[in-house]
Amino acid sequence: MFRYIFRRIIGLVPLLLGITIITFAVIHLAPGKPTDMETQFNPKVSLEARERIAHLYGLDKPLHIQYKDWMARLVRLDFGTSFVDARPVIDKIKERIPITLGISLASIILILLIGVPIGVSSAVRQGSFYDRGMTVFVFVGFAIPTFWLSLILMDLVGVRWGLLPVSGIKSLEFEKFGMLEKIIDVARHLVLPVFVSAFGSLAGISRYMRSNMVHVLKQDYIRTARAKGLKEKDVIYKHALRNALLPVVTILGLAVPGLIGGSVIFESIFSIPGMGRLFYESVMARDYPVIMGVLVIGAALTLLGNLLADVSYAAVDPRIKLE
Amino acid sequence: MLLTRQSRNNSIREMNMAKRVKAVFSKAAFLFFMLVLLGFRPDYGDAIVVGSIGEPRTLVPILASDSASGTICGMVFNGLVKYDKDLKLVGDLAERWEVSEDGLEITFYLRKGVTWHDGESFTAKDVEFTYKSLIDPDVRTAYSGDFKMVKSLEVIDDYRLKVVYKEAFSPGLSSWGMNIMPEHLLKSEDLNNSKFARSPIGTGQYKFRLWKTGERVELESNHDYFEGRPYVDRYIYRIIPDQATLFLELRAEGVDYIGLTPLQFTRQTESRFFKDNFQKFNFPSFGYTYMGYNLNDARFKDLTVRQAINYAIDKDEIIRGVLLGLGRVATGPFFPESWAYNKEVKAAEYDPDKARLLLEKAGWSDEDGDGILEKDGAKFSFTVVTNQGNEQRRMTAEIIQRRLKEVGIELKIKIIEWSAFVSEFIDKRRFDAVLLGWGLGQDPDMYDIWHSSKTKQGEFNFVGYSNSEVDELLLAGRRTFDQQARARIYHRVHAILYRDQPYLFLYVPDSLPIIHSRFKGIEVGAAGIGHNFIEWHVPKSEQKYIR
Amino acid sequence: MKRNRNNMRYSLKIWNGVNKLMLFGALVVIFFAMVALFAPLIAPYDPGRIDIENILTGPSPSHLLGTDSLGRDLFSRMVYGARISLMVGLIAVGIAAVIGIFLGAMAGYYGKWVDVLIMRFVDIMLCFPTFFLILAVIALLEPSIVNIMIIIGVTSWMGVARLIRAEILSLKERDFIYAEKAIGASDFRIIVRHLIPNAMAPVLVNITLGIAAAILVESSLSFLGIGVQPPTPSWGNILTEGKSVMGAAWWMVVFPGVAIFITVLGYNLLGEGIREKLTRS
Amino acid sequence: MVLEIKGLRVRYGVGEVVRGLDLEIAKGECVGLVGESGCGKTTVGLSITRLIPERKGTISSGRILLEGQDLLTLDHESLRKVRGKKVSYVFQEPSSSLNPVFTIYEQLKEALPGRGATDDDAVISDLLKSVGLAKIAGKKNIYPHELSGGMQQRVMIAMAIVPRPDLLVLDEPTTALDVTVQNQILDLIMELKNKIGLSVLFISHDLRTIFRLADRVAVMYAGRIIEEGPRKRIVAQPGHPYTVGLIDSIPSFEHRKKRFDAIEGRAPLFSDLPQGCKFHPRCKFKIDKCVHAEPELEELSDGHVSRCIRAKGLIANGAIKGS
Amino acid sequence: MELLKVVNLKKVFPKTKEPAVNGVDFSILKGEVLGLVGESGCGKSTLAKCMLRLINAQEGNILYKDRDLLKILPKDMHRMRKDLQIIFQDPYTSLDPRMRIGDILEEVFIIHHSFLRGRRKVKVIEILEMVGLGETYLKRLPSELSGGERQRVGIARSLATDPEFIICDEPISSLDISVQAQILNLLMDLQKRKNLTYLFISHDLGVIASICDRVIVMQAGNFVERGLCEDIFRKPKHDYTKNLLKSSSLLS
Repeated sequence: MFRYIFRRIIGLVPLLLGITIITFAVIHLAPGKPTDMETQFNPKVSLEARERIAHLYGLDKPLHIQYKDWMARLVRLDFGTSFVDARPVIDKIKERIPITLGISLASIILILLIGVPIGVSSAVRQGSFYDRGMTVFVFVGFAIPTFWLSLILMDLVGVRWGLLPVSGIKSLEFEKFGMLEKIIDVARHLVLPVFVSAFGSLAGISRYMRSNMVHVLKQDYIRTARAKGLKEKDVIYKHALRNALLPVVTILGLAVPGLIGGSVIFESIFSIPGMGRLFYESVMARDYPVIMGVLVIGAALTLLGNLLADVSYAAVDPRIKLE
Repeated sequence: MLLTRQSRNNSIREMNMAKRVKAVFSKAAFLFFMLVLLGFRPDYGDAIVVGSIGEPRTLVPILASDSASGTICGMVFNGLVKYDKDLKLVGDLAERWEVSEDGLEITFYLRKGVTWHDGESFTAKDVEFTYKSLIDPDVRTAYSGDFKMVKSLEVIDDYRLKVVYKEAFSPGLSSWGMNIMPEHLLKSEDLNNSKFARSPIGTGQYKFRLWKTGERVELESNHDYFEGRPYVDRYIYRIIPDQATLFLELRAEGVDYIGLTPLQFTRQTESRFFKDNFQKFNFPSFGYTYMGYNLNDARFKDLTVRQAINYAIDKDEIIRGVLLGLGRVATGPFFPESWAYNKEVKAAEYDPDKARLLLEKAGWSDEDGDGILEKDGAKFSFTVVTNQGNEQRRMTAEIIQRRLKEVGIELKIKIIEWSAFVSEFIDKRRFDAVLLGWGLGQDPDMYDIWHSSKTKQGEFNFVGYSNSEVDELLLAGRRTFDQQARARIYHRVHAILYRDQPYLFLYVPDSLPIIHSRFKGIEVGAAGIGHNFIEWHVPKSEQKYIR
Repeated sequence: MKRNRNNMRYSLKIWNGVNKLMLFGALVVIFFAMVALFAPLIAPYDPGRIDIENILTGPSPSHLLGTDSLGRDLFSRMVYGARISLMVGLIAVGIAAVIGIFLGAMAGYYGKWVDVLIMRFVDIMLCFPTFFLILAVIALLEPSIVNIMIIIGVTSWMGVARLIRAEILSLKERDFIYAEKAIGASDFRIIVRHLIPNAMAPVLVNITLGIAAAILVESSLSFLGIGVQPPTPSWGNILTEGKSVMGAAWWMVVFPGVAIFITVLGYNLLGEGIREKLTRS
Repeated sequence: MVLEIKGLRVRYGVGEVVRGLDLEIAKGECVGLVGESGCGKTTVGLSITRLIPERKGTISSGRILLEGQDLLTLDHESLRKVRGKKVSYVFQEPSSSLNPVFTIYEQLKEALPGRGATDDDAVISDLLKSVGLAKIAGKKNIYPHELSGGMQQRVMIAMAIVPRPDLLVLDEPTTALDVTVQNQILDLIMELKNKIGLSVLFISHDLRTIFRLADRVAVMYAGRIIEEGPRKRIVAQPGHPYTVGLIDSIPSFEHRKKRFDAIEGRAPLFSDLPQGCKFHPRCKFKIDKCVHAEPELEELSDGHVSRCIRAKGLIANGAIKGS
Repeated sequence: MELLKVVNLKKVFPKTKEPAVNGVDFSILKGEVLGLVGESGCGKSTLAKCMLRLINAQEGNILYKDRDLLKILPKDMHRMRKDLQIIFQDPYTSLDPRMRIGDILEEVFIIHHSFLRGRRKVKVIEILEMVGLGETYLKRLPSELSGGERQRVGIARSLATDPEFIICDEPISSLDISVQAQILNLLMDLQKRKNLTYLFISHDLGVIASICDRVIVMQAGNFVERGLCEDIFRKPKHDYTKNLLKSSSLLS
């Protein structure tokens, strides 16, 4: 097993390198320079001043040199400092990951807790009114534009009924709260964002689960199980479910990048200082070090996610041997 | 004189929150007046939650180039001078100053007994350190321009210093509104990446308390501030990136003070809820929107064409449509309330027939009858470029498009993401016309925008305007300190520019702040409402955020 | 001839057994396609006609769905918006399908290094958050409608590629492919006339769901200001404009939102219905 | 009599697949039910313990008496007690009849009658030895995919015989196996039948395996039995043109035939059955009467019946005779 | 007279270690029906596919009309394919489920550019009738046909180019006994009428014995025994053949 994992990880390195080169090229080709943000037409900033700033950032060196410098630092896990506020890229990312990770995990757990049972129960009652009802329900979740739903909920629940805070992740008096109060406060802030993001992806997991379950229920070994006189409950929730749950493991693996990807849209709407917003703002500001930092971490996680999906699938399904 | 986007230049904010202009009355007179009115001293306490869509970048004042950083630095630091309610320069850290006859030297007499938030006393060495940092090539500051005109700065003693200029430079005086930094804390620091950026120590009315990235920055009142302790204990700058969410937070009373859009001002804040809990203000903001022509383009070289377009566009219609009436027609690049603004220059009436006449005189006629004018074979069709994310400019362009169509000119609209817009279109002059806005500083000097020498790539006279008389006037305006003389000069510049129409001057939008009604003592001046922030207070009974 | 009759009866039986959801989905899809097709005839006003006098007026007889912040008729803009949004969806997914089918077929049929190369390229493309790819390309070429379609297409073909590859890997071992080779059919003919048509079933489902997704992506891009650029109306940019006037003009938010919701729901139910039909046969 | 099926009718979406079938199996007797694909033989097997998937088909009428108890009237709970206890099955595809994600040990354990009896391990290893799987008797972590087709089928047989069922239903148990392995499985079934005294219903399309194993043979065509009788009688003197045709079509290397006296045409579709005797469109000896009404089963000699009105005549004049 | 000679044919699949076809040699005489018998997985089908270059063999050569089929250029191979055809086992996967029967057969004429457009329809009906089907089958889809009918279409397709040699790779194994007999009769009639040469592959000794002249017994990629059917079935030498005979003989 470990030899396989080790070999796969070695295989990832060239892929990662490929990604960094492509990213570096794309953002440098994109028009607009980081110095634009710095100066945005302040008359006090003469042209020569802007060249000086560009020099400071090392932007006047040829592209491949810039890339070499960047890679040299990357090897030492130093992602450099942001052009925008000169803070180390690592700190800017470390600051944001917990909140995005928290929301994503909560959302994935919610999706699994609701999506999988919906999928399974719809498959067991295939073609019934319940099945159709669930199909519509999950697709409604997928079809509603995220920010539309968010604004309506915020207006209704946050403003009109005042049950939940409208946006942000902590209330202003946060520092004065006790431990328990702090947890409750953050939880109340995250109810809406997690619900919105979970509701949107419910369709994906439940449809996937349903088609798996429908397929498994048609297999011969289910008929054998019934012929053995097992209770219908055992036939479905022991024999069928374990087979149908296998592929779900790969989904978890593939969801890894999403964990820290965050979504710029609902982070902006809910004013959550997540990775999505950081990434959007740095791309807009052509903050190359932060863009590269987020992308490399994102890419590495995606590749590891794929590996995790394969390895966990092999661990769960005895038929698959990692050669 | 800045190109607006959402942010403005270093000193003045479009949303007019805290201004660094302080009350003109002396301290004692004011207190006395309040006591009489209320019969007792206003209460200390409570917190004001200011909502904004932008996150500050750095709190090292000379590096802060975005509006969010500027606002907060304004509360934490002081400059030597500041502008008062009526836009007159008054002393801040400097009690008074003297300008030599030849205008080459300015001597500042500093206020005594002022301390930094960490207790250190404020001296001329701090001013010298700030000046040295500003002209240091390795410091990523954007404000070195004005200080390059300084020949030398001499510290005479702890509370006196003399600044000598290469040549008489009247805007220089207002440049000393720049925030002064503590020399004892920063002298060995690399300003570009120092911890100071996220935990500043200043002399200002508020001390820095904490900064939660992406959430909020919190300041608390400086009890031994040299102008007295501010009444509001805490100043919370809350970051809410989406406009719609910001307004929802206002309705949920999650924020106390934001800038409204014209629509929110006129339609969404008229309910009983808003009448009881909030107070609204509107006054001209420090900026104007215009359509600049590329004067090297043959079509726009011809003055009659530019004047024809001026008549073809109904500016009042734009103000009614885009600003819902909350703004005024712009006739030149000066702040309407400022002494430099020439009131005699009247905006041209909307007169499409005269426009058609002028276009005909300029040799344009509709040869093939397709509704678009042609001249020796070429159609009069041009593209206006503007930046993404600015609703008002997009709507303005669409209204101009319709009006020009009626006089036979086809206008195409192209919208580009900001950074690409600046470097690919503006810097490289790749445009027929641009729809943009300039932010205005308190000082009327606009040498960098209108002087004919400033047309190189990346410089601000990108329309390529050159008028020898204007060049002369601008230089003269910089050399004299006498306000009356400068006023006459800038009035003349104003008249010439409106006649030459290098820009189709459009409108000066109003600033539309809304503040929770529990804050008393707010006063509207020429420069808006920020100048007397220190006097804002909340009666005990209505205080919301108790420590 | 007797045999044909009962086949007819047999197929008829399937039709009325079709699930009602798929029917609803198909109806919605057809309805909006018609609206998009005959937009000029349906729209009472020119979508671009500005009318400063009645800005943001509510639904009224003269303006069925009310007017927007420049006084333009919302109903006309929604009708033309339908055309743009559906076009973005269809063409973007078309591009994604063409790229996906081509690369998927190559990888699936030829295998060995071709397969490894293409699949690694898919992995790399999947590493980039779609939004970044879209933004990077938009920054390069200005956000015209055509560019938006290309961008969404170019960043969403990976799903189809994997689907086609998997289908072809299993199909190419089937006897009828060897039979084609035996009668001398060229690789190209085998791929185009035999492998791809048989692999199209699951791809068809993916495409219908893809169109729905593309419409949602367009509305998200508009939210970030990099979607279809005004003055051209698209449901996405009308909704985004609606967001900023939400309090004052409920119709500016409700109608575009509902339109996107119903259409995306319709495509999803149609796609799901097709998938159900395929798995059962 | 262990099993009596009376007047069984089963309707599938498209038409009646079993059109009134009567069959009896005596204690310790092996009855072979033979018929070509699509004649309804598998449906008969499955309907005994109602294993037909609800959505596919329903038992419209008839009675199935197991030791005198009508299984069709049992409620689900008591029917479950019959399945895997009194009646057990072995199906055609061994590779898909075992649940891939459970070990052989676990799946066998499920079939043990006294669940939770302490000496499960011993019972299971004896069981495996009794079906010729001594090699894997002790192992607990073997998965189905690790066994060959033949070994998987032996596991299925072990699973079927462990509860000492009254009736063992075998549906094409050897069709998916190689010839040599087929032999060993048939030997195993014969040996177990005699040792335990099982009553067996052996369903197959291959006359050769039926003749080898079955005491009595029933030939099915288009949903009904068209001939039934002791194996020796039918081999020596088949009583129905269809049976004769089948026997003539068997290729064997003992007496090689250059050309086969094959039955023309194709089997009728249930949705479109011909009038009268369902075989008449393909029968060489068809006369007008055959087209009018479907004949009843007529006794040719004790225990040997045929559904052909001309049977006696054709036998008498030697038109149809054994090979 | 020798029609086709296979020399030292070797095929190894990447995944499995031991070769599927381990260097076999044999030749086929014009007009004969050569039987190839062995259990599933012994490499019979692989050998068949290698002979017609449907999959690439590692070593060996196929000599036909004094050309080596494994070495000649693809376009020459294209022409040679007209004379060499194959029929497959599983009626359900040997026809493209999406195409109508008429189109499946017309495909052969399109590929070999034989007959003008008008003539092709007539030719298709002709070969359909040759295998006992008729014009009514033109518009039908494979899913509407029975197993036997589908196998007949497979045979028709192999006759379309008027070949000289046809490999029958277990053509009847998945059919019912009565249908098997029909198809065998059809194959024998066609062989006489078109003087075809068959390589008949099967795992059923009864079938091989009925229609083949000579037979080769194959096990795990190697030939264990070969010779005339009478000799092999009466006096088998190799014990694998004996075991095979013992298993199938018991059944009669």
